[in-house]
Amino acid sequence: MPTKPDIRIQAEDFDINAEIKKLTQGRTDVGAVVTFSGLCRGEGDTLSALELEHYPGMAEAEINRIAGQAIERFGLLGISAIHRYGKITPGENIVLVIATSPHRQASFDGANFLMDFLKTRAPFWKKNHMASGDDGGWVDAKDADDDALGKWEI
Amino acid sequence: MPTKPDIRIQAEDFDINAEIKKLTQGRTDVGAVVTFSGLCRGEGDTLSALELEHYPGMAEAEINRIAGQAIERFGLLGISAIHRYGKITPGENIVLVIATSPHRQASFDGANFLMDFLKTRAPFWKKNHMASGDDGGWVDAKDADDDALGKWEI
Amino acid sequence: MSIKLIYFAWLRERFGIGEEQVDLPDTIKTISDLFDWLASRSEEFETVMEHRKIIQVAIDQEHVQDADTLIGNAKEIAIFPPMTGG
Amino acid sequence: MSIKLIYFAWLRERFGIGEEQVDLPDTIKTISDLFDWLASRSEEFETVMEHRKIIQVAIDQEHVQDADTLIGNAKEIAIFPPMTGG
Repeated sequence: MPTKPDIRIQAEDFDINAEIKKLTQGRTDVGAVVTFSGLCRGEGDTLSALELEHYPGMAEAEINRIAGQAIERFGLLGISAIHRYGKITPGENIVLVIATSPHRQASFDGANFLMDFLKTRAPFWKKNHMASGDDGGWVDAKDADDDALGKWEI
Repeated sequence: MPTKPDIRIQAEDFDINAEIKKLTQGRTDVGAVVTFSGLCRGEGDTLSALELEHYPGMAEAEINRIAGQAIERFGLLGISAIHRYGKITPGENIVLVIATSPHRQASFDGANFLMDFLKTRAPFWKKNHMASGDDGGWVDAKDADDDALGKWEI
Repeated sequence: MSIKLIYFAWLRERFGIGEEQVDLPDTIKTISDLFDWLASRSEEFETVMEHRKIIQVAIDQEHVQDADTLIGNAKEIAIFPPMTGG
Repeated sequence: MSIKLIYFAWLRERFGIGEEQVDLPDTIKTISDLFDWLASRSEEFETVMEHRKIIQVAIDQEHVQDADTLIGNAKEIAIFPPMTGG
């Protein structure tokens, strides 16, 4: 049975234990599980929240497409991604990626690859809400993130 | 306050959510959390269990030493490692590594680095117990694991 | 041709709308033509279109990189700043 | 000199003991000397010491790579096959 990515865009938080269980329970071929979770930072208490906007439909489709590439490229046994939208306060989860494989490097690479993609090629935008009440504006795209994607030669 | 590694060698299983919480709760400087968990594979149902032996004292000290190097080298905000010993059946957890940092690549690299070390330089040995009842012997060290450690130039 | 235009992030805020259904003149063939046409609509659009080098486009939810890409029979074109997910 | 020797994995199984307190002759200065001395104790030890190239050593829980390393006043020497953790 071919592996299918499990991709969700949701306002709610996620449960990492439960998501790992979905990818590992009832099978004994998984030897490695890598999870990445991205959290909202407080930037020294200057930030009160991030607000995440996305393009419904396209966001799921694009992440699904790249997650499929990750399965092929690294020989993953499973991959999940959950990206939240809406207002998220410092310390809260924003995004989760999980990759599973027989051996460890494939899971590390699969999760890293999908995160580099999510940062620069998935239709999400972040707006800063400042603790001072000021308009913090929209987060600028980082050249470093574009460079990170370059390492995969896609 | 300098970051100290949290290293445990235990027979019991671990709870990934709870371990992440220890590294993230009550702080807003963590932007990235990478977890690696290593599971016992069934090798196509030929294996009934792995038995893990370790060198008490030295195992904790060595992992602690290298985890400290990982903090320095990658600028981690936190690092935990839990390695189980005793009999572990297919599908069960063997090892957990968690690294936290402000940005994603440091956590990926920190967890990957510590795992490469654990595979080849931490005093643990694995014995196969076969489903057939045969003595599966001790797991051989893999050249690939030694090569993996080489990529960090330590 | 009637087509749905969708705007995200600061483009949405600057235009004051998230989406609109517009009738494009037949002379608008490419993304570049669309940008010129949008710029001609108001001062606000004109100012935003000065940033067209960094503005991203998706035609029917497919990301396109080249401003010469033909619009064809697209039903929906989204226009947005560089993405900042993850 | 009295010293504790610890064996792990298949060395432990082959020797039939996990650890022992031994009196080392004064002539035993290095890890290499220790291997020779162990090999002289019994056929079992001799056979195992034929694999000395892959056998690993820790002196007082510090991993040492060089068979010429001096034992000094060590209290505990562990001898084991290549490690296979993780």
